[in-house]
Amino acid sequence: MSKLQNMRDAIAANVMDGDTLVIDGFTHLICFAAGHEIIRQKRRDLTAVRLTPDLVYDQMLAAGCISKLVCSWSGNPGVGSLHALRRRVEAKAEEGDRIVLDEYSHFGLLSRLLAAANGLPFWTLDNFRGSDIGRHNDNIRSVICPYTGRELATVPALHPDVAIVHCQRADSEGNAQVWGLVGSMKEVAFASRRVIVVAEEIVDSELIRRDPNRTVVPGMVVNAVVHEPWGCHPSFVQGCYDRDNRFYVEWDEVCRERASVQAWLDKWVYGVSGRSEYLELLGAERVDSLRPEARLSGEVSYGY
Amino acid sequence: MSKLQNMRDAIAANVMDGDTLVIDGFTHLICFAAGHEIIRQKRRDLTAVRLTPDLVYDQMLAAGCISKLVCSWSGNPGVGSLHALRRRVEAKAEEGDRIVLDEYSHFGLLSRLLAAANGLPFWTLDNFRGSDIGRHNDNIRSVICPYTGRELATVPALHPDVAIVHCQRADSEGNAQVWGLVGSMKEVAFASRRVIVVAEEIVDSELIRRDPNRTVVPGMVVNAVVHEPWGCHPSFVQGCYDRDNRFYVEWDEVCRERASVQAWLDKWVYGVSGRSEYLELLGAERVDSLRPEARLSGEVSYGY
Amino acid sequence: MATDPGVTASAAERMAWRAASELRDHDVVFVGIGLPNLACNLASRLHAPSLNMIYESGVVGSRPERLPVSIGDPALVAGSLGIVSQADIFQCFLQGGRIAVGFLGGAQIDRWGNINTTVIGDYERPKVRLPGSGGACEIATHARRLLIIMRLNRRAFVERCDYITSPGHRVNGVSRRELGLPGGGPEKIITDHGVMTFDETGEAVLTELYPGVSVDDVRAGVGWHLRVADELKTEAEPSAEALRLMREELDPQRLFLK
Amino acid sequence: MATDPGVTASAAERMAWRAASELRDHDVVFVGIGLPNLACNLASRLHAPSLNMIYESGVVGSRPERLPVSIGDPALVAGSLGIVSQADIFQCFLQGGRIAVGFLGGAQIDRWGNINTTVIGDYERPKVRLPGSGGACEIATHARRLLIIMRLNRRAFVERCDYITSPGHRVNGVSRRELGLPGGGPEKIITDHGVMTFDETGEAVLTELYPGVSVDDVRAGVGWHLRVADELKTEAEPSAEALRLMREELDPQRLFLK
Repeated sequence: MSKLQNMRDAIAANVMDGDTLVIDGFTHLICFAAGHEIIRQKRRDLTAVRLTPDLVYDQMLAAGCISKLVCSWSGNPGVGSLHALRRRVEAKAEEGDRIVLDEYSHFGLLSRLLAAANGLPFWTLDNFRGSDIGRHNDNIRSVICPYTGRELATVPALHPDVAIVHCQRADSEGNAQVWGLVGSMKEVAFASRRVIVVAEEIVDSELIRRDPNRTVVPGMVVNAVVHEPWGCHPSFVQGCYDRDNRFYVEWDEVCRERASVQAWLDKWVYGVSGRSEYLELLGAERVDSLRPEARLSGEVSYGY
Repeated sequence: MSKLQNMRDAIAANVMDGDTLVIDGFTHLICFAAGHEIIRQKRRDLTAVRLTPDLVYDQMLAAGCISKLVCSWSGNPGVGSLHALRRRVEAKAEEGDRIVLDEYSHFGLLSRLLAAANGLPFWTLDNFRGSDIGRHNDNIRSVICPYTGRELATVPALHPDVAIVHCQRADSEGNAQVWGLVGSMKEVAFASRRVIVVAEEIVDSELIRRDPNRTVVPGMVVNAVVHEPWGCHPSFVQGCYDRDNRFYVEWDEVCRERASVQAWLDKWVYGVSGRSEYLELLGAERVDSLRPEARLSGEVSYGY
Repeated sequence: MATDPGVTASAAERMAWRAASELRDHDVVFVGIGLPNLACNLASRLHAPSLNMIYESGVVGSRPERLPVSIGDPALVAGSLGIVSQADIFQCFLQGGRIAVGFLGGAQIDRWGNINTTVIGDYERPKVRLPGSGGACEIATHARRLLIIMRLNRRAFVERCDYITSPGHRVNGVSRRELGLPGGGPEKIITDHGVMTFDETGEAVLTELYPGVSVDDVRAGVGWHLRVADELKTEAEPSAEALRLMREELDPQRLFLK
Repeated sequence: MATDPGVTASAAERMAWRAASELRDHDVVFVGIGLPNLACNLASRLHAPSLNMIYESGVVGSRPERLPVSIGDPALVAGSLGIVSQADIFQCFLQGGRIAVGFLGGAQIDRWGNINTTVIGDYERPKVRLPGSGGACEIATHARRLLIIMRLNRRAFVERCDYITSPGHRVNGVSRRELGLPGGGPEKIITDHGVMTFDETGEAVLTELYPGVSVDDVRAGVGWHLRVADELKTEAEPSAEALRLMREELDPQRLFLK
């Protein structure tokens, strides 16, 4: 049964005002196209979950979609700050602007998703001793090991309403295959109530079946499948396109002022109907500069 | 730095009397060659850990290597009983014959390895309510969830002294790649103090680097690498050889009497110096009947 | 002890067919070797083409070209939709509540659907040592629906199990809900003479007989006083197509349909 | 505030080189972007050819063909020895005690090696919001040896951190051992003027000066009364080969060696 939809319909059907949302990806496979469509559809009051909010959440924050952020590292990786986010958090922020931050370390937030994905109400980790992270977050508690008597930290399961995960290829039922960094994609998909798989390429199930070890998210947990080539720009997709580092550097300027962010959103998000118009605006030369040469994996045999 | 050794040296250096040992593999990738070498080297008083003891532990039990078994399903898969094991457990066993059984469900025993691999003193699972498994095993205890108040089961970490894992290919430093069933290989390797990787094929590191997502055990946790083609017969290796089902059926007869087991060990274990002589004894026709046709995975690109 | 339950279908064929009829399209099913595997493959050919079959060994979406002789058969792996680790099988799929239907059998079962696959006799000094739980305890704990397939026999359908490996609806008087078990528990016991369901107290009740079988035939194979429903259904014979599929395509060598 | 720390090596080059000299062959190192990445790659070229480099993003045994600009750079992935999930990075590698050496920096550090990368000012109403922990808290918790790389500055080397993101040797008077922290804690603070180690109480002590730097130069950049060892080592200049490698091969565009 095909679950193929276009991005607009998939977001409209699966992302609701007030939802807890994850757009997954750790530097790799961050689906900016989904974030932009959520902005265009004017979703409000989202609780946005990501280890690293990255530019995509900075843009969604600036556009007014997000009222609460669950995260563990909020910066522009390799460049500096996310200023739209900082404007909403720092002391000089106006009262109506302030957002709620539910903050962990990477391991702490990942553990919340691990608990949910694995069907437990909490997860145990040996962390947070001596750190102020737990002093400012009531979700960080502890249990006593029944064997050693040691006290260990716990975090509660986090079940997002909807997860958006991007992959190199999927079939129309949502069996998603990934190579390169896998991050926490599997955990995010299993933790969430609804899952949108976005793929650079939609392939026949027979291709998926030729190499089943590459499947990271099985179709049975997937609600919608979107074909969106270049959906991760300026993030990257191994084998498909490189990270557009120039964009990350330029965002450092753009995000410093509300006006420049608004102008950017007007041009690149509101001013286009979707990813294909975005790519036209980006221009063939810039797009071509990010195309890789092939570095082939070689084949293995599943014979028996 | 090459860690290549032959099987004899790798076992001599890494498997000691009294050790807690895992020969890993769930139906797939069970290294019978290592079990046979341990029998030949007359190791004693081993605590042998496996979810499914399988024929390899039945043989080691019969040969007197094992004094304690940690397991969760002890049968001849698809055939029936492991009689050498039953003779050591059932009421009619003589006192000197009895072995200690430390018994869980699959999920319970796997959780002991998960705790060890992940660096926690215990693991939490929602299991054993209403079952007698926990009534007969003091290692199964409980914690209270700090968020919901629910009581959940726990098991303590299990750190084997030595693990033997089999793979399709590895480089000389022990970076091991696997496809098909992966079972609990990663967990077993990370849980254990010493790791022996046995490979159907030793390849150049450059081949490993062409497809890094296939690496299941990184070389940095590996102590010895053994090149042992057909080391899993009568178990199977996807892409290399099929399960020899006839052997499993025949073992059902062999294992019913001490004398027939002894005769089998004399011929197939003590009577050969290692795997190549074992294969000669098995005969080219039988070996050839297990060779597969290729079913190629296709390639992907890691370009950027 | 009983009349032949059907002129065309063998007992094993009838059980496989009856189990298949319990499966719905798109169900996520935890498949075991033998009759459960035949039931699932039969259902997917007859009325559930999108059945999601998961094997304990870590195979998702299998499409085997030969009858698997073990849950880890390489024929299950090649051409499947995905391979996951055993940690994922037990944590993400089972404990995560993703399994709609599980199958179990056993050496002993009691009226509450508790199952013993561990020992006959005393645990420390067993008369017969059985394989143990494997994944059975967690399947009984977490599957939303549990189907039990067992042949009737007074040594198997017992007043009290020597050991409870896998919990059913009531253990030592305490209900499944009071124990806090997340899955739905046993839904049906599919036997070679008829089918039992469970009443609101969690006790097995005979609700269905195969053609030509009497209540006494069933009671002869049950070691407790079996409750019988007021109205007993009689199931139709398996269709000719179902029999053909089982005999010619799914198990032509009669490995499991003995 | 200080004399030039060396005529040939820049401050950044010296820090990277000094950090590299702490790494031993076969060490399993948790690598961060910037100076730690340069230090590790320099060490692997100079004296630690079998250094095992692990990145938080999940890359094991990387051999990048260009300087990575992020820990998830695709150049780190292609040609690496293995890719693991983030769950494995934090659980199997860090919590499992497999990481011999970790690197951290931060906006503030105190005499006990506690580090702040979260906020300047009050947590609820911060004057400056910093990125937060990322993996820093767990690196500080679990790495067997922790190397800190920071430039001296009184606003950074403070009497008391506004917020402790990553614990050092002593927090509010309680020692690392009493807190039950498994890793070894900070071993050295490598600055742009010299190196501090930690005494048995867990307090930072200046033990090493770079050529041409005085104790007063260092104290000018430290906001507490810094303890100074009786005998101060003076490190040699980085070798010509080390400088060539950094400038021509590892960071020819001076992205991090500004």
